[in-house]
Amino acid sequence: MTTEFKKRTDKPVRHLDQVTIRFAGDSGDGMQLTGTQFTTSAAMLGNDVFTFPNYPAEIRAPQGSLYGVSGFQVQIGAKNIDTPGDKLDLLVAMNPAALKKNLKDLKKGGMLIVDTDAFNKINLQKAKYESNPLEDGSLKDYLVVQVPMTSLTREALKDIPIDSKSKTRSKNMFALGMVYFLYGKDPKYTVEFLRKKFKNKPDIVEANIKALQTGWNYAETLELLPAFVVDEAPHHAKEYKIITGNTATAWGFLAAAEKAGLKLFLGSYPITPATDILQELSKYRALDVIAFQAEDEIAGISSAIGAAFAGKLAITTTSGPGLALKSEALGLAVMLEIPLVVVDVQRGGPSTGLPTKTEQADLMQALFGRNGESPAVILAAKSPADAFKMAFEASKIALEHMTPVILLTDGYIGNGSEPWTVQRLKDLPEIKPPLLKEPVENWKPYHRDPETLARKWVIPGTPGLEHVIGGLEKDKETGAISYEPENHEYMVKIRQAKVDKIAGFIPPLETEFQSEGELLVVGWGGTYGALRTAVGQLNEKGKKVGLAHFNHINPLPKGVEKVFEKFDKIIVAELNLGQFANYLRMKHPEFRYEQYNKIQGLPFTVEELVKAFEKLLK
Amino acid sequence: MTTEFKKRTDKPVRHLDQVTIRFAGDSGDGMQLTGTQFTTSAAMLGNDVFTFPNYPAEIRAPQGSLYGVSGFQVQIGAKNIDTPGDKLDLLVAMNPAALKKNLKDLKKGGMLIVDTDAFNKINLQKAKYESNPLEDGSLKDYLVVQVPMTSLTREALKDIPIDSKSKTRSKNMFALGMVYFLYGKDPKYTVEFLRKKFKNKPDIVEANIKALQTGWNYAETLELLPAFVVDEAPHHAKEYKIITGNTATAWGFLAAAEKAGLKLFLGSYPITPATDILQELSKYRALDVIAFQAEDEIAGISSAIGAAFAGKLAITTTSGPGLALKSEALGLAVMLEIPLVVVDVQRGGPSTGLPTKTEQADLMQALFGRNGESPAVILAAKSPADAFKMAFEASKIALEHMTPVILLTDGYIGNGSEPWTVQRLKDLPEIKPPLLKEPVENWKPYHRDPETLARKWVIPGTPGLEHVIGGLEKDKETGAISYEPENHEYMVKIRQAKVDKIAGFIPPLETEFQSEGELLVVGWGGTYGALRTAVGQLNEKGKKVGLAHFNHINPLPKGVEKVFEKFDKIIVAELNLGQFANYLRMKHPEFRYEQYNKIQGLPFTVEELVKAFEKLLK
Amino acid sequence: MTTKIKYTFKDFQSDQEVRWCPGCDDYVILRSLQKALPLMNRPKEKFVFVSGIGCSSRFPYYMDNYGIHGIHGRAAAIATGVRLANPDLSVFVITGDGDSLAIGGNHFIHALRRDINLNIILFNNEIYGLTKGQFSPTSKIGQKTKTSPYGNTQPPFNPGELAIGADARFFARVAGNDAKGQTEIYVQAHAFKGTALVEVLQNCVIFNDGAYKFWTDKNVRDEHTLFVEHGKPMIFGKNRDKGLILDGLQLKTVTIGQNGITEDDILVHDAHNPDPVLHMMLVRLKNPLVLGVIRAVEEKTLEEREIELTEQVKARSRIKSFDDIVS
Amino acid sequence: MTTKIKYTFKDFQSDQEVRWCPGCDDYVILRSLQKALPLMNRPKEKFVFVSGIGCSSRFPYYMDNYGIHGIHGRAAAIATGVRLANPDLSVFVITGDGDSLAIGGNHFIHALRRDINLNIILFNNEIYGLTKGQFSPTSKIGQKTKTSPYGNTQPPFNPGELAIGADARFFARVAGNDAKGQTEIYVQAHAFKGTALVEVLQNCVIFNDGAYKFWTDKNVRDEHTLFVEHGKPMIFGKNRDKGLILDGLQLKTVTIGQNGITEDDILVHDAHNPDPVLHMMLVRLKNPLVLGVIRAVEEKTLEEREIELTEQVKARSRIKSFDDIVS
Ligand SMILES: Cc1ncc(C[n+]2csc(CCOP(=O)(O)OP(=O)(O)O)c2C)c(N)n1
Ligand SMILES: Cc1ncc(C[n+]2csc(CCOP(=O)(O)OP(=O)(O)O)c2C)c(N)n1
Ligand code: SF4
Ligand code: SF4
Ligand SMILES: [Mg+2]
Ligand SMILES: [Mg+2]
Repeated sequence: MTTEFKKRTDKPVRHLDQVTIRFAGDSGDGMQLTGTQFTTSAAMLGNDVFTFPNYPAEIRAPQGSLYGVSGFQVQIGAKNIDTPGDKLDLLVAMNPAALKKNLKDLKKGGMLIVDTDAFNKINLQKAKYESNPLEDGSLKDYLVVQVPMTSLTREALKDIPIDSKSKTRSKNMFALGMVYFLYGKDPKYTVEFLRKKFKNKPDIVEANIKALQTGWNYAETLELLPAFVVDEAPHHAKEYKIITGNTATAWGFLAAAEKAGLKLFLGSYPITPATDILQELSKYRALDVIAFQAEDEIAGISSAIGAAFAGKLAITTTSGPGLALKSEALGLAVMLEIPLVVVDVQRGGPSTGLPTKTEQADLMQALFGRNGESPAVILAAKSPADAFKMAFEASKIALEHMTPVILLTDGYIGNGSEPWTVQRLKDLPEIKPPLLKEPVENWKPYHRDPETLARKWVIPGTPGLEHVIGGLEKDKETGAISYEPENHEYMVKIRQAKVDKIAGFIPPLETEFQSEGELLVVGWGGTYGALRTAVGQLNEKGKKVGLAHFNHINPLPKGVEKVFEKFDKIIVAELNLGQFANYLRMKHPEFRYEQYNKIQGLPFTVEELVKAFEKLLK
Repeated sequence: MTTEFKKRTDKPVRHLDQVTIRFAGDSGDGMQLTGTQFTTSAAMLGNDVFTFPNYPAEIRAPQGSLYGVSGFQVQIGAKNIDTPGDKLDLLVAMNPAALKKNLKDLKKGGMLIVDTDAFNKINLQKAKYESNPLEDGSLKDYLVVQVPMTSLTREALKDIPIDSKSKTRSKNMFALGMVYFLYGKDPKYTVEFLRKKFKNKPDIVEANIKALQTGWNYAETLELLPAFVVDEAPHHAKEYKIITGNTATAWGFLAAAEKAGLKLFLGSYPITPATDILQELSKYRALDVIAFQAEDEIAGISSAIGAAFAGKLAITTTSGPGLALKSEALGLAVMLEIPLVVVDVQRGGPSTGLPTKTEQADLMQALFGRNGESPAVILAAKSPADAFKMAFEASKIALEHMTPVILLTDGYIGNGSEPWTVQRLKDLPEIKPPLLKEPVENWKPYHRDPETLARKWVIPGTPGLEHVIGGLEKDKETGAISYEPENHEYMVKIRQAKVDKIAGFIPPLETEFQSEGELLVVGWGGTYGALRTAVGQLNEKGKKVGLAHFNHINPLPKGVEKVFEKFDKIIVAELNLGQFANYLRMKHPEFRYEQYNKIQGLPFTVEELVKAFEKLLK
Repeated sequence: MTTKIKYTFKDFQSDQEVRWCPGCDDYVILRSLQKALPLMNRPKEKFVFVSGIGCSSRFPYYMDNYGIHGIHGRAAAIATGVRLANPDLSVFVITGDGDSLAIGGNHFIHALRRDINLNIILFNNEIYGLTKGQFSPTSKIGQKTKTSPYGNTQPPFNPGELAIGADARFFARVAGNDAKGQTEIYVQAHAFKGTALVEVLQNCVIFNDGAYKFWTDKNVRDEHTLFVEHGKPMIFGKNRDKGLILDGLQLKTVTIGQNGITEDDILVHDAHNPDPVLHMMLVRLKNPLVLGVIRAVEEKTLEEREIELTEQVKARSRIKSFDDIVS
Repeated sequence: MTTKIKYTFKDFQSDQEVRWCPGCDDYVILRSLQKALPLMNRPKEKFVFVSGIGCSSRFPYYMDNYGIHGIHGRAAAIATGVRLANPDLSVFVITGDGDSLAIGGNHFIHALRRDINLNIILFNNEIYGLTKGQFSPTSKIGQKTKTSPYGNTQPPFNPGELAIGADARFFARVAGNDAKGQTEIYVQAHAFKGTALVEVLQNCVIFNDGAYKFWTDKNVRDEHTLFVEHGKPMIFGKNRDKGLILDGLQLKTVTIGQNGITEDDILVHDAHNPDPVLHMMLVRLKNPLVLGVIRAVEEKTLEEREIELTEQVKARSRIKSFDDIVS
């Protein structure tokens, strides 16, 4: 079988800084795979990339239905890219439903590639089109490329001995071939991938590669196509992997455990969009990871508490409704003062809400969703790759400060992907849990380190240090039950102080772009990419706008006052009704905070942010 | 049997405005009953009263042990009384352990009555006394009345044919008799009570009455006793009952259900200090109350959600750890927009914490302990009697506005008691739930009333209005699942707006004592009595101090700005680390809030409050 | 109370588009239940469908009745509230193996213990469908799923066994592709006074296809399954020549006509026997797998006890109104 | 691994004052277990006691070992984490009927299903003790408690039956006042590989005094209970003249020496039979009530499956460190 791809003819090309592409089709059309392939190739060939998959809540919706549309968006860039892009330069729509759902995001003048074979009466009806958009002139604002993809693919594969369904299914490779040609990307990585993936099904390999080639060749014949090039990004790290935020989170824990000399224990219950972390960690038995799928979220966290007591790096992963269920047990972990990391991959709420959509509305729950004065450390990851760093850091804080830590990510960064610069153990900071392995004179279970206020971690099995801990208020030294009024006040305050002290162990707040000026944009967590891009654009326009983005929520990093007071105005932008803004009002009531909020299950677009911030500028 | 009590000789008496008394003894000594009897008599005889029981977490601790001490404190007054009193005028200590645990609360110069029979070596040891305090001069600051109560009681009952244990056990009536004499209170109500309670055990009745008389007579012989009188309180309501906050809460729901023309459903799981409400409501099968003891807290609230759907006034009762467990289901109730009342009788936290102690540290959990933007109405009761009003109001708001309401009380007011002015159904406001009983053209499940933004309540069984509701985001009209971005934002905001609108249906904020001045004291919930008393004392000293106490937390009542801006300083006093203060910073960032916080499992004392507030006054 | 109305299954179809994967047994279950409802002889507004979360739990949206799509695992608890609040409603709990046996296990066993009149339809596909393929408490040991890439290590529940251990009074099992059998069983479950549990062996074509092939495939199902009926001998097989006998404390398959075995030797099914021992043996059998109504023992239900007790208290109480409490 | 050390029960007493009500069976349980531990032949630092909330759950404070006093109902889940994390620890779950069968029911059945090596000691007093006397899931119908002033309407679980339904491999029952019987059984439970459940019929003197009088009172206990031992005939009675035989699918009490019955006719107890049918019959019996180790069927435990699978994966994996994943 030949895997030659004709070189693109050397006509003058347009160099672009970045391009945003979305592949959209039926759930069964393989759009996630197609998008991932394009992303990987672009990255391997030197672009920066950032992706945003968007799939329906239904597993396999009926073919052609509107709610069955699955999409995969990627932005590739010749410079640093922090978002999957707002508006599309290219939309590939495999059927009318995909067109209907996605057209609104295509730029005026943008390119639209459609599989005309799919625009039959039934599909148009299912997509609730009254007339065929390919014929009724409604697409006149776009550069429409009509391709009978299904029939071309089937024709090309007619001699390959696979069933008819498999042939039709290869049309996604046809589409991918076209897009590769269009952006001058060598399909070699996809060829490699197909060979590996279907190594026991040579006919399927052949069919897919053939479809890819056919698409590539077909694109060449379309003289109308301009030839685009997105050049290599200059600062592209030498060694990197494209990973989703969920994978990065899982890996961060793997690295932290090994760095701390501990084994990893995950107690979890599946829930969208956090399940991937459990699934990823289930693979690493070779590293002695125990990924325990419990009977529910409560058992997930409870087993993790047991494992932490028994000396593991213990974590539990979930999304909003699961975090609600874990509240009571999390309070126990606060009281026991044991290391524990809880990951909440936030999704649209309240209640079951919008399980497959993104939101930042669990912040208050993470901070305050427990009975009594029950402080936990709260961290938030900024991007898919940053999730690695924050999972590592969450583990480090939990272990070194003997405290539960909640790490907030969200569906957008959990499922989204970007290049992550490969880090090995030697590149990562030390983690030194305060283990006590031998009896020490006069030691008591609630003695504290004066620096961190952390107590010692004594693992069952250690002779001579037997002790019992529990959820009742405890004596400040021995940990025995105590109902003494003053002791209770002391303990409430010291648990708070222990968390507050962590501010001394994390980097102080810094701003990007400007350290003083007219407007400070404040954000936290997964909105970083959009905020950074928007603030960047404003600075390019000469505006004195700074960005303060928070990874550390509780405690806040030091230096907040010093940063905030240097700006005329402060706006807090977040994907909820203003939870972080309110938290800042509690912690720093001396400032006035404007808000920009969006609560649509979608990430910010750069455009809306720029518009919102400009309003505050003279 | 004679039940005559000799009149007190007519020597000159001291008239007191109020007196604080504590009965303390072993868990088995019947101190709760003794205190309750004294309280009832004082109230029936015209005093205002306020009680505070304080019992150990253990069921029956070993006799004589320190942690087995049970106490009952009551303040009686010739004027309005809002707290059980700070320091004791009289302490009755039935054994050394009771003395050891309670002496610190007795005023210098206060009276101490002890049962000398109990001050034997074993008991002194159990109470960890090195020497006998009755002999070592350590009680010289108090007026100590040493009475061999046990032997006097046994001697008096020697002819009554009951077992020896029962004789000894009657010594609490001896003590009560003494205290009745001391304060010139007629024991007739206790005599009545004993006759009724033991109506099938005439010997026991006789023994108890005899002990009471013996104590009374014994007190008379003690010439040293001054004769005190606490006169009738002038504004004492004609018809009242002394009830605990938990009973008042239960009754408020009973009244609300009947007023709304509905049956009451309680789904609950026992937990200290909320169990009493479940126990109280279990008694009213005659009113068709269903008090369903579920398998856990989650089933408690879930069954209540089901019952609300099916047309009941549905409630669930719990304390902090239970509220944590209910978080997820509470989010469902927010999403379904059904009426539901959740009662949290707060206790010391975090985690299991101090189950029998009081605290106000669940406020943030109540406000924010749910995933997503999940607004619920939050109310708080000010005192035992106020719990009736607030339970009624919580029901009214839930039913008329189709929303979950969380009612916060606490262990202090739940177990404490005071006179509640009897209210009958005719005295109470109407409750009109927005029931839809017949098909209406074009009706959709999420159509809203423009005034309240509440949707209609359609009960299963109603023909022609079949519909399904659920926890996924729903279309703003039909309630069908909707993943539309704009619809989600609309729904998040309208759920919030519905709750906010309730501010228009509740009384605006008012102050007590002063409407402008130097200092505004702000409080919420169960601290009302102490705050009111403290602010009253400051005003008596001529200070311009106002009190703004909140029953309504979310939404806040109208007029907060107008009240706050009239004062130079604002101090928020609460039994936590500053949760309401922080909430006010979010809602009214334009003001500066001082804080006074205590977190010892105990209510405020008036003394400490006065001191703290004076510091802020010039 | 009950108005007699002639319905057809269409009266129970809502206007919502059904959104399961093509080929999923859930479609069969939906249609079978929609066909069973007209046979139950109750006005449609008296039916309430309560579900949790899962593919199966989308069910209420497709019915034109009252319903709550609840939260994960809590359907039985919510339904308990509905039914206690109004014992005139016919309440169905629609749930999955994850929903009822993982997160909802506690409410599941307590509903069965209490014997409240609910009809629990358990869609057992031995997998988490909606979250895309993790093992469930009924998944087999060794089963490879997204969270057990090297094979599942947790031994499964047998739902019927668990139910009987929790003192279930009604248990039935039916194949997800057996429309007729389902309709019959749903009608019986509804008619049963008490908690009725129906386990449907539901094939998930996407994440666990073929889990029940051995029992539900057209070619073999007659040989590998036994559909029991109360009062009838336990006979199965394409030629109806096989049957069960009791051999000590073991059930044994015999062939009628061989070794002198006649139909009279075959055990006669007694679903109404309060003693669960034989029912326990039946639910544990793997070949033949026993389908049909295995156990149906009516007792006083929780609601009946409640109502009875309340009537007694009322009869002797002077309290008729809140005002009587305070007076 | 195991170091041989000679302990006495005193080595397992902590310095905390024991705070149960005088006369509570909990004292007997504490002492019996403290006496059993030296017989288990393990260093004391290897014992971990995990409890929930309740009177019973105060237990770990009184032991001089490692322990967690957890939250209500979650002891089995916490203990599962302890044991998965370190299979070299001997983990005891100390729990009550409310803790394990009400709020903790789900973790309870899942622990049994998974067959993880825990020793669950269930203090069944048929009441909520610590919260002062509400009915529990094992309280009898009609029982008057603080939350059932007119009598309980909810039928109880039989813990043994529920456990067997959840596929328990080890179940024992013992009287709360039988110190010797308890010590023996705790040693056997500990020696058992897998989840061992011991139901202790614990008398709560304050809120449910006399609940087990019929079986535990000195005068009658020999006649009303049968203490089974593996391999021994099921004989009981003061004169050891009564025994159990199987009559069809029913257990029947017979008198040895009457109607020609001899000791050889009496059923011999087989705790190791994997088939739970007879065990189910034994746990259901009320008179005589069956005590002792009723079921003890060792299989591969969850930890063993986990370790085995992990070893297999390790043997063929090139990943030895995080660095190998990213390389
Ligand atoms: C509190 C909570 N935890 C987890 C989830 C995620 N979740 C949704 S459905 C499901 C399992 C579904 O399995 P099953 O009940 O067997 O239903 P099926 O989809 O197989 O019909 C899970 C884990 C959730 N929605 N809520
Ligand atoms: C989440 C939560 N819910 C409820 C409680 C209150 N509570 C403590 S112990 C208990 C029941 C105790 O009964 P059981 O488990 O039988 O133990 P016993 O006291 O009888 O030994 C309850 C309801 C609690 N502590 N936490
Ligand atoms: S995932 Fe499985 S259970 Fe869910 S709809 Fe698809 S086939 Fe049915
Ligand atoms: S209340 Fe009952 S169970 Fe609890 S310690 Fe007292 S006697 Fe024992
Ligand atoms: Mg399933
Ligand atoms: Mg109990």
